[in-house]
Amino acid sequence: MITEREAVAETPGAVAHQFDDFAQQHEASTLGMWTFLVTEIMFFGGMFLGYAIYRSAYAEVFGHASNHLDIVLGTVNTAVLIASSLTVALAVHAAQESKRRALLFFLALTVVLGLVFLGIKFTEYYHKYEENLIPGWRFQYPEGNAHHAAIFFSFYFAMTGMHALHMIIGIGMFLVLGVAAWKGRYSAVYYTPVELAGLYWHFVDIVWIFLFPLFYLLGRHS
Amino acid sequence: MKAEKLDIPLQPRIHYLNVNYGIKSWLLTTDHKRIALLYLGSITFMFFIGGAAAVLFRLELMTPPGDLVISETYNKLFSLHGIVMVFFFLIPSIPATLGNFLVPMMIGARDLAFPRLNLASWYLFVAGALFTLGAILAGGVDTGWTFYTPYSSVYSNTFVVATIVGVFIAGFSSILTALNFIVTIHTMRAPGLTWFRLPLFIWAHYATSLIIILGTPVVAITLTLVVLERVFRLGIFNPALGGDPILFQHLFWFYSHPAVYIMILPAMGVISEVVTCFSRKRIFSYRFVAFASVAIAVLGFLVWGHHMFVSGQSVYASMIFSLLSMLVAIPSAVKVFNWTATLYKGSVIYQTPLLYGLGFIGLFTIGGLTGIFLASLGLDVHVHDTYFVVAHFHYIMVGGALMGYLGGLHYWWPKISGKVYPEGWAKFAALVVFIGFNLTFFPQFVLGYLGMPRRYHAYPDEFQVLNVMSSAGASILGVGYIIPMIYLIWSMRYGKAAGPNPWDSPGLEWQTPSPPPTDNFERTPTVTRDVYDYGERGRG
Amino acid sequence: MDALFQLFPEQASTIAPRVDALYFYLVAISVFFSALIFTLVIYFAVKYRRRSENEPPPPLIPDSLALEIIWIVIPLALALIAFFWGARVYYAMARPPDDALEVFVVGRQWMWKFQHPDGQREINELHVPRGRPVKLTLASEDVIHSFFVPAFRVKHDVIPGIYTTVWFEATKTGSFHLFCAEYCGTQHSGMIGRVVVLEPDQYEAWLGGLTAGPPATAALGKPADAATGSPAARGQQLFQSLGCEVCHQMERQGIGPVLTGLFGTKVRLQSGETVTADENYIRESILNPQAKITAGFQPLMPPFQGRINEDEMIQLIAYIKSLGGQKTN
Amino acid sequence: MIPTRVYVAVFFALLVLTAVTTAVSFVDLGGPFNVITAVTIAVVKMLLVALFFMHLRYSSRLTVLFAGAALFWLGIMIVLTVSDYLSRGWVGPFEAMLR
Ligand code: HEA
Ligand code: HEA
Ligand code: HEC
Ligand code: CUA
Ligand SMILES: [Cu+2]
Repeated sequence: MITEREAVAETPGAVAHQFDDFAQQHEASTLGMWTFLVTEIMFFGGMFLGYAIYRSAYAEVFGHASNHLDIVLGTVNTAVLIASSLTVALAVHAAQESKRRALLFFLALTVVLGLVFLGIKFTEYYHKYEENLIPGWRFQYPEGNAHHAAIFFSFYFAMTGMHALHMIIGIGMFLVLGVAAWKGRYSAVYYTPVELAGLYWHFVDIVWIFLFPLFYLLGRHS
Repeated sequence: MKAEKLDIPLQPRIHYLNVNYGIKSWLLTTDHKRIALLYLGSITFMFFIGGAAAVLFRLELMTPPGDLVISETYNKLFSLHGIVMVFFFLIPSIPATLGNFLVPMMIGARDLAFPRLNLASWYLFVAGALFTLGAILAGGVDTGWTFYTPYSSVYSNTFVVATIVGVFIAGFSSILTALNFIVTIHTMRAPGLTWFRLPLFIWAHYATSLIIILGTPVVAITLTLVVLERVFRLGIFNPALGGDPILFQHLFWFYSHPAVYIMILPAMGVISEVVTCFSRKRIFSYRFVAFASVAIAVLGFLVWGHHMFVSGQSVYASMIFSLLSMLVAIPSAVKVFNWTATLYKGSVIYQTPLLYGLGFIGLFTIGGLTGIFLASLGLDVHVHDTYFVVAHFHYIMVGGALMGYLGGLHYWWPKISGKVYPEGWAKFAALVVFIGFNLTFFPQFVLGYLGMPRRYHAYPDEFQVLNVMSSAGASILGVGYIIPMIYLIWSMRYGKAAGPNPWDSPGLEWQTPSPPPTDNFERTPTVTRDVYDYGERGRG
Repeated sequence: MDALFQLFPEQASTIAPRVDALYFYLVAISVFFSALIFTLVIYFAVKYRRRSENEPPPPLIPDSLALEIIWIVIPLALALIAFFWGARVYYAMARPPDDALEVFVVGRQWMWKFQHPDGQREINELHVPRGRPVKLTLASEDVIHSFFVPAFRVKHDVIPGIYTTVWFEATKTGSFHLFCAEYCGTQHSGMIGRVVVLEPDQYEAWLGGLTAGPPATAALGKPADAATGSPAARGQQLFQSLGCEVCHQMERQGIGPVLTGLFGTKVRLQSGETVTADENYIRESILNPQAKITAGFQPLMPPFQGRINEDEMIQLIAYIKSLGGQKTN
Repeated sequence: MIPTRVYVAVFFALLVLTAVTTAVSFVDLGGPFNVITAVTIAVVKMLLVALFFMHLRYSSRLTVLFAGAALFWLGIMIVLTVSDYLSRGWVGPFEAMLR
């Protein structure tokens, strides 16, 4: 039993029944996404706070432990992620100009860059596995207080893992968007989904922008 | 009234309840009004589960030794009670039922901004509830609703993880509801409905949503860390591994104190509507009441440390939190005084919703004032974690929020169901609830000051008399809750038709038939006057 | 005490009357405001009830900024008084007097262990003299507990991993409830005991009786502890048996710093900070020496985390304290 | 619409900042300055992404308000919690007022 209005609402690009016009719908969607990002900021914020408290309590060990992370891979990954943010911005731009091929190209590139990031991330995880630096499972840390180092690595895995989970969700979103874009759903008139996915992806990028110095760069100078 | 008489329909009028039938039409609905009813059913179920646990442990507490159930069971019962009542009943109670139903209607919209998200939030709620109930059936959880570490993360050997997963999912459900409200209130108000013409119910829901958006993610991540710590034996909150259990308390209360305002603000919104309608007057000082909601939302985030005065928190941090707790009481005081002033020179009609409303004002005042006791540092040291605290929060949550919820349910019942509930029974039930409530929880203030600690399965003999009074009250209270359930369900079938506006209220939700059509209004209304325009003498 | 019905708890410490005074202040405020609100609500509801269906609409009452200000300012003032009052009482509770008798308390699931400075040990029962401040240092072996004596109006959480303190000065002799107030698992409600307040001379006799004759705790089924010595004496034995003295010598600086006279002084750390060598610092220095390295030393000390329990830690600290130093707080 | 060259410029700026923060981390700036620099650079990067990639610079006041509110609340959480940790061992200040 689908009413006519609902049926119309299912067609992308149409105004859903609860809205009066495109402008209202677009405003609502964007505001909705930003509100969601507010929750994300608080979500990661809780972990940043925890990290900050322990980092100041166990500064020495945290500094040491951070040297166990691979700075080369970390820096490369930062660059990869920033590049993917650029491609997303360009994808939105292409959608705004109704350039279907460009949109598809940038979406594909974003997915590829995202996968490269995850590939590198999991390589790093594997190294940690080999080096026995996974708290609660395989953990050996002879250089200092092993408990405190374990806290460092707990946060490392919790935060980068949560970040990676967000990336995976984002990549999934871009794949879905890619299919829709292939079918020509997006144009200068209607590109809200691309824009919203973009906002999400940039947010995930920003999280990494903080994770990178806090975990990789902390103890380099000593 | 006139409109109703004119189109006495040959065929029954189509409204949201009868547009279509069948399980699927409900489980796949995106209509906010139907989702509200789905929620209403679910939370009522959860309330009775939490209530049944209360009945059991109140029975246990009739006698000093722990003789009815063993202590493991006792601990699981109050944990179950707290978790279910807070996360699965009171937090969603008003927002997800009355709020869901009324927010679009009061602002003249056809639905919430994201109807499918709204349905998703109900499914998340159900999934969360199933997890938690599953954990209970599997054997229960014994951490209390506060999940303090390292007990929860290391020592308890009950089903902590499954419970937390349930709470986590329910948290996302309330985030989705709040997100929907915020966006809807910002972008979908009817023409002419400026911010200062919004019903105070909407202001309260807006403030509540802000708290949910800003606070819930923090408890989500905190509980996630507890799960990780438990499963992978990490040391984030476990002192044996270098972690800090007090950090958990900070993160937990950063959400859970504001969460108490999630529970009370919507009820305050209900009271503002009810008191004005039944004294036939606009609210005294609209702006102060509206801004008080926002002030509570903001200040509410600055006081969480008042739960940690004896936890080893620094003396100076405690002082800051105490001072700020005094400030957060002021907007509540403003509301109480303005409601009282609204009655002045009114034309007061004793209908059930108003009885609940007046009950709310009185009991919330007592509950709130005892909050000031708790916020006073030196005194909290003595009463912290005693029955004084238990009495404080039941006065606010049961005497306040739950009464507000029942009042609201009665007030909008004609709109929701299209039927009138039996007034006599309703008044009787309200009276039973009021008496039962006070008998249950007033003795607990005395018990608390005498020093009876909370979460105690057995207690010294000299506390028995007061405990028996409390248990007796609880059974009266239980009866008081069962009566409305029966007659409200009864009235859905046998009640008299209510008509579009039985209370003769100027609110937008009343300017459409009861029950409303799926799209709420035939035509998007245009607002030109004050929502609280009861046609008082002297209005311009 | 044994009455079946009570309305008000006994006052048995110096702080209790201060807490109760604050309590009565707040009760007065609450009664006043509750009565005010109840009376007004009922009065208005009755006086202005609608008398007939077609009563004319009520008059429009204009808002009043003056009224709003009044009911913001008065409650605020009253609440601020409660804040300052409460803060003073709290501060007094947080700062034990210098001459307090010191007792160590270890909480664990689900019992209380007490250790007196002269070596007496008790379980779930604490004997203290009347009229003398007693400072308790609280430690937990597992989860969070909370030390609560209603008659004294004192309470403090007992937290694993750090020391906290609570103090009181009893004013009445007798036996008072001791409760664990923080939920700590299955037998939380069984983690109770008594605080027995004795006249100072009785207390001395009790102390003497304990060291000479069978300990009072024997009644609880606990065998008399033959090796009873003061915690400091046992700490000294531990200091030898754990090999501390290899590095920490009495007069001469060895691998580690001399600990004589250390307690309560300011210690300079390698990081440039200075800290006070209080119980928590010494505890951390033993369990986890790397966390705070003393200036001028190598981080050579092995961590003792997991190798000594809370009781032994208390004894080591008592020993280090006995080597002289200054009073903290 | 924002011209693509803005995006590309921001991209290069971000790369440069990444290089700078990495390089600087190998130099001991003494005291807390390594942390301060790292966090400052991260904040600048965040602003670049938010203002340009996320179009915050071109968005409504409401959107900016929401983003700001999130950071503000995060600030509340961090500041009040840290204030507890920092003042744990304090003895003395306000003593006279409180005795
Ligand atoms: C809906 C829920 C709700 C609400 C609204 C409140 C409101 C308040 N609460 Fe409560 N509280 C809880 C639910 C709630 N609380 C719960 C569940 C716990 C226990 C958690 C646990 O440990 O399990 C708790 C615990 C709790 C504590 C910790 C106690 C302890 O564990 O030691 C404190 C301490 O400050 C406190 C204070 C306050 C204050 C100051 C308010 C204020 O907002 C109240 C403001 C209202 C008024 C003041 C009344 C109206 C005013 C007047 C009529 C004017 C006169 C006013 C003055 C003279 C000031 N609460
Ligand atoms: C919305 C919140 C809410 C609500 C509505 C209630 C409702 C009630 N609460 Fe609860 N309560 C809490 C929130 C709430 N509580 C919280 C958060 C805690 C802290 C938990 C913790 O420490 O972790 C707590 C703790 C708590 C305690 C302290 C337990 C302890 O510390 O040991 C007590 C003791 O009396 C109590 C009593 C009651 C009673 C009698 C009711 C009554 O109002 C309930 C009335 C309802 C009924 C009676 C249901 C009617 C149904 C039936 C009669 C069916 C019966 C069926 C069978 C028996 C099979 N509650
Ligand atoms: C291998 C040598 C060694 C052993 C064994 C050793 N220590 Fe130490 N200790 C040190 C060194 C070196 C330092 C100074 C560096 C530091 O602070 O870690 C130190 C510091 C300390 C301090 C802090 C003193 C200050 O001035 O700040 C205390 C207290 C202490 N040790 C107690 C003990 C106790 C108790 C034991 C036995 C259980 C013990 N130590 C065993 C080498 C040792
Ligand atoms: Cu120990 Cu409760
Ligand atoms: Cu609170």
